[in-house]
Amino acid sequence: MTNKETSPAGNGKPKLAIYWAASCGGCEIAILNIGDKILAVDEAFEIVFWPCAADFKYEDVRNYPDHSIDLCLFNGAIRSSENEEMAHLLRQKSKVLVAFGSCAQEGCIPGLSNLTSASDTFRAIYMDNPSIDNPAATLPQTVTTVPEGELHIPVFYNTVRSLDQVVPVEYVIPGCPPEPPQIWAVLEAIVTGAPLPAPGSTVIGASHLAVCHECPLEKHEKTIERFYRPYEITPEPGLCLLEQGLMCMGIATRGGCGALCPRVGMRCEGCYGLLDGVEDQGANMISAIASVVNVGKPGDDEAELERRIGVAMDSIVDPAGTFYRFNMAHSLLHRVKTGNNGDVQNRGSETA
Amino acid sequence: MATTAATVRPTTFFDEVVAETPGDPRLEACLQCGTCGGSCPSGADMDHTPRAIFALIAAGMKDAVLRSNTAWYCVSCYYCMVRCPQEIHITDIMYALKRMSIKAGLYQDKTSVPEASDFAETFVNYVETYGRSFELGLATRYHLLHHPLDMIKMVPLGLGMWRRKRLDFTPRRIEGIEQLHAILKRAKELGAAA
Amino acid sequence: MTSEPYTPVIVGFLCNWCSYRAADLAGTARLTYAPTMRPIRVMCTARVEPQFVIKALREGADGVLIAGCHPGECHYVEGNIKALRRYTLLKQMLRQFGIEEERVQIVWAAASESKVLADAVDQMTLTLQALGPLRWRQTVLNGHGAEQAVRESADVRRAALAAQEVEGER
Amino acid sequence: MKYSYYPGCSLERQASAYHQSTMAVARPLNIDLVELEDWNCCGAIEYIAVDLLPAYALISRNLALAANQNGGGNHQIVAPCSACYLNLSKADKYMSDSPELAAKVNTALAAGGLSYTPGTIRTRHLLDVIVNDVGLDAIKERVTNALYNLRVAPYYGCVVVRPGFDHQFDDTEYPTSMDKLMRVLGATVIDFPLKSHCCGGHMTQISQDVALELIRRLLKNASDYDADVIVTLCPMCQLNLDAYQDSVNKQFGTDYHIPILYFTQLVGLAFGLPATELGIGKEFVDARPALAKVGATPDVTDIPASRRDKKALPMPRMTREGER
Amino acid sequence: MSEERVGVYVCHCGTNIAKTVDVQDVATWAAGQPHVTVARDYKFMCSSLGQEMVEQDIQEQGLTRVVVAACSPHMHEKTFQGACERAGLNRFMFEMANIRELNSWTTKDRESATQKAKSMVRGAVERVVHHRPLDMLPVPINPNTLIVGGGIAGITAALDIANAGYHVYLVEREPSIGGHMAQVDKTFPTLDCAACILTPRMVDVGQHPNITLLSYSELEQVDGHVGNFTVRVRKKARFVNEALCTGCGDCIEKCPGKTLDEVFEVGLGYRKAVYKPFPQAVPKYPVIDTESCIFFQRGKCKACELVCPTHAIDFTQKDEYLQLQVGNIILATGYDLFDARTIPQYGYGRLANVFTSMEFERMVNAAGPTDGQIVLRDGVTPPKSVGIIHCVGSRDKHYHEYCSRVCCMYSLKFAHLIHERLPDTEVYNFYIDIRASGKRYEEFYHRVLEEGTHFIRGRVAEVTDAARMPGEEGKLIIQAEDTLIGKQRRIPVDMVILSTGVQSRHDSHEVAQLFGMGCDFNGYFIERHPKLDPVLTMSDGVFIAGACQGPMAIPETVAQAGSAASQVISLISQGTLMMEPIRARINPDKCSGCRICNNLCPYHAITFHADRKVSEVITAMCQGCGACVSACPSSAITGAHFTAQQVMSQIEGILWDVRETIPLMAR
Repeated sequence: MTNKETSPAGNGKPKLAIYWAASCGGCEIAILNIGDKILAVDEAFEIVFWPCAADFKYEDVRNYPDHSIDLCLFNGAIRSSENEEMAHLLRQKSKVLVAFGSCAQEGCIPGLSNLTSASDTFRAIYMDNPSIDNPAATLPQTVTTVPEGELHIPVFYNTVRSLDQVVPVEYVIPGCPPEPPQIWAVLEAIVTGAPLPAPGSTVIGASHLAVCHECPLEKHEKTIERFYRPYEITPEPGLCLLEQGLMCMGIATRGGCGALCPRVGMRCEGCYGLLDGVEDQGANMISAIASVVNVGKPGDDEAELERRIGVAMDSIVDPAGTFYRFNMAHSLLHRVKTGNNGDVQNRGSETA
Repeated sequence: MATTAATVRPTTFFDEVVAETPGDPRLEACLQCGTCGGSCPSGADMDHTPRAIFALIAAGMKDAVLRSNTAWYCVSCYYCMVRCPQEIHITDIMYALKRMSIKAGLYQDKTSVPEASDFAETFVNYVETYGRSFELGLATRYHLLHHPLDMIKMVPLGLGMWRRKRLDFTPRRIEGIEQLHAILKRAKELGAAA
Repeated sequence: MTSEPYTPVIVGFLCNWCSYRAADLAGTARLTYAPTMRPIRVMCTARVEPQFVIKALREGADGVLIAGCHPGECHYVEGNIKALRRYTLLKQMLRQFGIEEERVQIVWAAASESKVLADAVDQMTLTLQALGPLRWRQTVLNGHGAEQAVRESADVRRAALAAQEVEGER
Repeated sequence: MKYSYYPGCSLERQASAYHQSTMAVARPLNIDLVELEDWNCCGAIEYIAVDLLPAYALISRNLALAANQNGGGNHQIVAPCSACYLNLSKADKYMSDSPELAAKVNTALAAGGLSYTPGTIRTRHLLDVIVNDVGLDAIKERVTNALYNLRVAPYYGCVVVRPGFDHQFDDTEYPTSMDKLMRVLGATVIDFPLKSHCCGGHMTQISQDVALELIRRLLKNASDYDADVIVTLCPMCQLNLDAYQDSVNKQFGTDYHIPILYFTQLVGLAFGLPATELGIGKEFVDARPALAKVGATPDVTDIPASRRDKKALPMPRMTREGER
Repeated sequence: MSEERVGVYVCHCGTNIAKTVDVQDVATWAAGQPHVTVARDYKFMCSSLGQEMVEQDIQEQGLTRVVVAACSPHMHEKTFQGACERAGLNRFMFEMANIRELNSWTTKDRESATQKAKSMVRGAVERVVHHRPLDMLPVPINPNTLIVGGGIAGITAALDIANAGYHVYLVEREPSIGGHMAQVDKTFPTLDCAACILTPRMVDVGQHPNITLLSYSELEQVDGHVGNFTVRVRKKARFVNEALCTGCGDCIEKCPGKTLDEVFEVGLGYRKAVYKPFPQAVPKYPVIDTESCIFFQRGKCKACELVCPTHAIDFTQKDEYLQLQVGNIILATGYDLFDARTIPQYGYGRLANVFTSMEFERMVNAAGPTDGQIVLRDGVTPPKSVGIIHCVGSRDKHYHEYCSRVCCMYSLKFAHLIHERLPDTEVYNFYIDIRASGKRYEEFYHRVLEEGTHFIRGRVAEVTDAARMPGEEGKLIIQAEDTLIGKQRRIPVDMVILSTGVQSRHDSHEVAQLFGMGCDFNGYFIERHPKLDPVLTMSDGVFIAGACQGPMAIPETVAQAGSAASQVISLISQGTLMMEPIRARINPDKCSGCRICNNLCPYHAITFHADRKVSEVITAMCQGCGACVSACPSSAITGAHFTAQQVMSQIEGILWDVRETIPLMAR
């Protein structure tokens, strides 16, 4: 990519847009967390759209010529019709569109609501919530008629999608949120005109190896008898958390974060997402984890074998929410099964 | 699914016996080793040993099988069943043969043992009427029918039972007898429909 | 919940040493069974990655059958036990996705047990017919539909108000 | 320990001694037996011979009642009669194995407003409960009047050990639970070769000649081993060996006088309970002369001196489980 | 990928496929599928004309991949791989769709079968375009061989290999080689004296310069792979210095510690605490059994030390461990005898005069506990009648469903020996079927018939001492149905012999695991192919011979041992071996060093490099199961020829129809 093209405003600096769709806002803070370097960013770019920091209207963007934005950092998942509309709009206006952070990359925490439906979500938020008093059962309506005319608000979709499931993106910067040094490294590369890898949902600002590679904890051959939730045990310091029965996702998660969590005894939750060549992070995790659960050996009675393995696996609470905490919307299954009307069907004894 | 008309094997007597036995009796696995016949407490008194009965079933000799006293002489000791190297459900097959022989009416043949089936049917009658069995009634009714001359031999035994307070003179009826009747009636209808 | 009769599609992962041979033998012995299972040969059930199973479901299979040697008879000593561990955990997770337990099955069929394998396919076919088609792509592709979301939020409101009315009448 | 109790028709009258002694020993053994309300006959071995489905429906009414009585939980029902034990456990097993059969039976039960899920009720035989749930150690503690010098032939009969549906608790050919129990009571236990052979069952009614021969074999074998009593766990076995002993003697010109007691009666005696509370005296062959042989101390002269001849070949070691 | 040129060939297999699958339709349809350059159907693809068609297309049409839809790959995969190779295409650029065994033979529904065939073809096409050329792997072979088990199988194989000029380590658990054959008196049907034919071979083994005999030793650990195994052997302490011992036997004579011999004499005789299992033992050195040795138990005695003329007794000896390097391994671990106590109704252990067949073998053996006298358990009375019960523990689902194959013949041999030694004694054989299907076996059966043995066709129900009738008192009564007359019979006899079957070694599962092989249900080692490769196993370089593979008699055991030996010799003489390249490989650039895979390999083929923090698969040890490939959370491990991409593409391919027909519901 070249960043020397002229912009509509004509001051010669490349144009930068930053947008916040369905996400918590942490990504915006992460950008600010690059510290003094933010001045260098301001120096290098002309900011043409950043609703969180400066007053721009969607209309402004609509008025920009196509491909006039040189770099757009898009954080947040696609949850509503507004998110989707903005994704299309920014795609149309940007030369380089970057899925910034886990929500845009893979759905992240908002994606977990794919384990339920829009109506169930509404029910939980507006009706069954103990802190809500809603006698009129008022729910967000897309169209409301008032004396002044019709009001429209965005449609709340049933399924959360990642940015690249809606529009093509050039690059992906993973993380929940991306680590500031990594953000700066990417921006610096762009500012200095360093060559970037070939575009096409290409991950930048992260490692190509799993978190384990960066993790200083000592690792051995793994045999796990059962799993613990973090509150159940105090991990031995210096020792691989997974070996101690904590469901550390580091083995199946892209590095680049510097293994910040395991370093301080917290299991990796997988926010940097899946590695190259992996189609489904959760499925890989299941395969790896189940392989080293040390239950059952040749010669065991078949029924007893199945029972004992079942018991061991039962110590893993909420596998879907654990293995797909960040990757749900980007996983092969994408969401919970729905009927023809979009409702979630009987889900057996789901526990979480 | 569209299938070409397959040739359907006609139902044999063997199939009938298997169908009448609950579960999979594994009858086809019989290797004619004779463990059943050797183990049977009343084997010496049977027209055919269980093994021979299985050979007759395989040969389709329905009449010979259902007229035989073999099933009726089965004492339900289950030795054959636990010893059978092929794990054939022999005792269950014997019960099935009893039922089939009653249905076919072949047990009435004078050369066989009508007593056994009548004893069973008399017993069933009492259970169906009262919900519980009634020993005195069973013994007298059954013996009057079949061994009227032996009745006199039964007297000391009966008296002995009575003296030792081991005999009721009236049958006991359960409270839910109507419920039981309804259940049995439905079961019989289902059985007949099958 | 049974819909129109349909022919289910099962993806079968067969281990090279036992179950593929059992399937070969089923053919050689001319055992007739439902033509619903589309086989994929793997060297061992331990090569069946959970993502293969998920992929098959996502791409339109109504069920997945994993078939291998009996535990203790694996040609690779205990590959099938690893497969069983993964399968057990995978099933627990699939339950959370609303995928019925019966849609993913594991069966042990030794090279001589052609009948076991054929019966497993027949049985699974019947089960899947009773469950109805899975059509996962439909779930994913339609799940976010806008119209539907609109309709649903209206439904939720209507139901809630109806419930309140009932409450009020008491 | 709490169980549903299914006495069965025999224990109501014919085998009331079994019922009485069961109740008498249940208390000191801490077994709480709650009789199943309004139970019906299990059909013995006759009903199944006449009609299949009604026979299973008949049995299942009891299982359904037991499941209801226990609030639908996973519960156990104790049957002292071998035939009842067999029928209840067999019906449950076959219905578990065949959903089709279970469905039909449930359709029938529905006519009486009942239903039963196979596997809900576990049927136990009284001997199993006493030996394995209470345990021999606990029983030993209770023994006050040990049955020293009484030579007992433990007789199991058929269907408690065979075919051994899901809950088999002893060997199908060579059971030993009652042997061990009797040893704990202080009795001298005969290694009774015919311990699990047939007593003739219903053949006493159908073909007495066949039945008497089967009974004779048992009496002869027990007598060959100088048994003082035959101890049994089934009302049918007791009746055949006891009430028909006279007929055997007449038919074969023999002179057997071997009393036939229930194992619960001997447990009661060893616990020091009075004979009348245990129904002793209801037997045809008077047990008093045999029971009079019970001594206060074990008779040491009775132990055979087993010096083997030097030339004799060694016997194989019995290391099978249960023989220790 | 679109530049790949795939040829698809649909076989009619005469009418085997064409009857149920519309092969022409499949071929026409296939021609229109992605990547497919040419698609044809043909009567017999496996014929030389069919193969030539493939070769011609590869050369003329420039095919880069080939798919043949025909029979099972187990039938003809190698055939077509050969055709590809002849035409210059790597053999792994080929994929087979099994539309016969897995399709046309299993249904009559032509429409469904055709649809299924299309799916399988499409799956194969999608898969084959991702295939990569692979080369066979050469592995050098260490010329030393390990043989485990010194019975007749191990002895035969050891001599064959040693005579070919290669070195053999023969490991035997017991103090002497010889195995079960050394216990036996006569061999059927020739009635050769077993010792007379066996002991010369044993002596040869003991003296052969190319054989290192490690008796009283056990295998502890096996590492490595074909061509290069490292084996750890524990040589148990004999407490006799082999370098000094002359085998004179003075120590045995003077030893005061006597104990039941439960191994060689199967509990029917006694031995000393310092002992040789039998006089002709090889090696000739005795061992001290610490369990029964008075010195080891009570601290006093040392009678043997006192009498030993060469001071060879050494109470301080410890177990020794040896590391051996070998290229091939033959397992000849033999069998155990069925435990007759398992069947209580036959009375063994309870009824004194019930004997097992091996007890009887020892009894009739002139060197056995009774000096060859056939007597009852009292040690003096010869039986007037003997019942021999066949199939004890065999042909029974409760014990072993299989036929043990040797019992009929040795039972006939027993009948003959009884007639020979006790001419007035009646012998009854109770059998289900007489299985006499070897050379001169049937003739032997006839001879025993002519000698007057009673044959009763009926499996014995029970053996009892409970007399029922006069004439039964004091006897053992054998109750059975005589199925030929359909009557129950009770035969009173003095002695009962239980013809117990054979079963796999009690520790066969552990041994199998040590070698990374499989055992079948019954605990017998699984051969690579029961008909065509009976002595090969799934572990390259590990062979099996004799009854550890399944019940067999001496002639077959010797034949198998010879076969295993010749397999080993041919491998050694090749020097190197070409192996299938279906192996796992770890990409060091993707491995994060998480160590999930490290203990997943049943062949211990994965090592971890602590310095570089990456794991590596030792290619030669890998068997290609794919367990580690599936487990790698980084997808850093690829399983050659079964890559995730290949399988995932195949999944998409076989689901081509359902993928495309699922309607997209309107938004």
